[in-house]
Amino acid sequence: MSQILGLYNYWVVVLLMMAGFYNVIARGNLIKKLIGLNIFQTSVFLLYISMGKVEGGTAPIVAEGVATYSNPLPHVLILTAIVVGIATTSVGLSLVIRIREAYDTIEEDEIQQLDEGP
Amino acid sequence: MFIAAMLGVLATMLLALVRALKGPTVYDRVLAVNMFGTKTVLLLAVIGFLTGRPDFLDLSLVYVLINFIGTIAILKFVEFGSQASNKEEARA
Amino acid sequence: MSDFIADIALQINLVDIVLLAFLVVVAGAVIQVRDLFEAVVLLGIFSLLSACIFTTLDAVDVAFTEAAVGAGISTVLFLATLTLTAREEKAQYRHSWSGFIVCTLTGGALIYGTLDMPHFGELNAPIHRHVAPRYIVESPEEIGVPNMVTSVLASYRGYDTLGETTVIFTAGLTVLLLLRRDRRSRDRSTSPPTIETTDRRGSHTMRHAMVLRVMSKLFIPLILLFALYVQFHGDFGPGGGFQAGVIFAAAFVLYALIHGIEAAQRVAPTARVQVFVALGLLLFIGTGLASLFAGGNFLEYKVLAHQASHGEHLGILFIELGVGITVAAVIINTFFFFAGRGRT
Amino acid sequence: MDTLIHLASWLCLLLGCCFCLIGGVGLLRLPDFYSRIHGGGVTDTLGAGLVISGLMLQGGLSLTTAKLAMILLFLLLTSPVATHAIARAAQHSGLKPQVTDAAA
Repeated sequence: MSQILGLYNYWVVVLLMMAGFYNVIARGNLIKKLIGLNIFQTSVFLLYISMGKVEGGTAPIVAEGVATYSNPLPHVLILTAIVVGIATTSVGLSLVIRIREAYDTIEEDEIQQLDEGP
Repeated sequence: MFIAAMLGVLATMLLALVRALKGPTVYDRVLAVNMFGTKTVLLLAVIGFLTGRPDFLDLSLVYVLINFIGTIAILKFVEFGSQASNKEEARA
Repeated sequence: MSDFIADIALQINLVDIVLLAFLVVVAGAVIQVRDLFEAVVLLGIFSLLSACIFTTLDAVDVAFTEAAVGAGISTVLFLATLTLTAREEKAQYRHSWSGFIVCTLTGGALIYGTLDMPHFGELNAPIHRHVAPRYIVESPEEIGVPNMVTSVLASYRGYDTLGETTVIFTAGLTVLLLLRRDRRSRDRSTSPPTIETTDRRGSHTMRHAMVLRVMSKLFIPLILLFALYVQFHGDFGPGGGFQAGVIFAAAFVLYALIHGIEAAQRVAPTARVQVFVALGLLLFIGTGLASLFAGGNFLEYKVLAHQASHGEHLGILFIELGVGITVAAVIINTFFFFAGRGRT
Repeated sequence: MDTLIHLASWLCLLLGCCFCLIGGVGLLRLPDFYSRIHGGGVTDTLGAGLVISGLMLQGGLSLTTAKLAMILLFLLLTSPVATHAIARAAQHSGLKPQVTDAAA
């Protein structure tokens, strides 16, 4: 039981990560791929934050009468990663827009056909 | 007492989630998402009290604001996006 | 007392478990639906949920950022892209068995790997044994800022943050280069309509939705004020440059959504926004250079004032401001390019 | 006095939760979109209002209460507007309310 409770967070992270991964490799739609990438990304965030949690600790902002704080380092890494994530997602989305304008489709196989065909 | 409140809010979130997944129209989903957002605000406020650090209410405040923007964006898309794509199909 | 704390820990664990279960369900639904629009809406719920989980795991700053980015800006950008592309996924989609097998194998390997990990919440896990204690014990005196996340972000790991701000700057630049209109694309008349189309039929535009218009006039100043509060209160509570920048940009996005993109661009002309993209990063680097000239190392704020903690305060203030300006400008700029695309 | 406030806050929280749940069930069970809006409305105004009032009573006279008041104000401003906008969009799109046989 303690094994299940102790690792539950990580298992959910793995599940989400694989769900996102599957979405990226199996789907042909470019936007769907980006959505999968977003899920994958969030799962990584969850992994870091879960590791930073300390039992009985609170948020790492100094308060009176609190002795245990959770680890602030993963928070810093993930906080910036989220904003960087949206910036890179917007680059991906603008690439999708350009691809749509050039090929008139956002399905991967159709784009490949257009590239190969005359 | 806060636990009871928390469980109540969680249960409501579940109900809204089911509605958001079931649909059937787009508007049902948007309504459910909006409600889900409001319940998130409540949940965060209650959790703040439960953990004894209610000074993090700024979070709930952000939620109220962003949830509104999200809903408006979705509606804007519903009003124009779908019509735009219809128009496009008609042209094609 | 310790009983009480254990009790709370258990309850939070319970919330955590329930919310994570919700998260899995939503992720499944996001993958399942074929309508891309519905997937984006569900992704909004996904992000709300993950932010809730971040809060229960004590990461208030992260939850703050996720709330502002995930539910707001990310949804807006995805929807703007959808209006420019297609709403439905292609109908003849097949289940990819090879992909499924790869995922199952990778997932199995990862789960096997977790068996050796320290359990959730364990105090003696390796991650808590090294740098973290120093941050927790000494940063309040050394930096003089109650929010440890801010002091680590801005002071101890200032180089890291500089790098990340540069990434955001570069991403903003890339969007600009990809979506800038050159003469060729202006000639294309068949570009699809956008989320910002200020309609030809008139009555359906949001500009005519009186309730929304009045509300937004009332609301946007409050959002801007709140963004400033988040920016400058970041030393003491959750908040800081990254979050404030996103919230600030969200106010402009709301204005553009309700009043039309032209009105928003009158308030914030694109050229001027682009100046701010660079200005924020320059402010960051300038603070580093200032400390260099004052006799310290690059980004060593101690030397900026007579008293070390004052110097730290000053340095953190400036670089958070720089981060906030860059983030806000990049997001506003990106939104303008997405929304303005394809208008004839 | 303290017990009284405690009791009042308890009552507010409990009632608020009840309204939230009722609204949630309504959102799930009511037959069509326009009636489901009512379910959503109950949770957004009465439910949220009561829960936050309950928390405000717990907070006492402090910054916490001021923030809660802000949250309540924003909620009361935004959720009706959002609901209104959703309903309006639905109506514009031509979604017809479901009418029972008896009424028709």
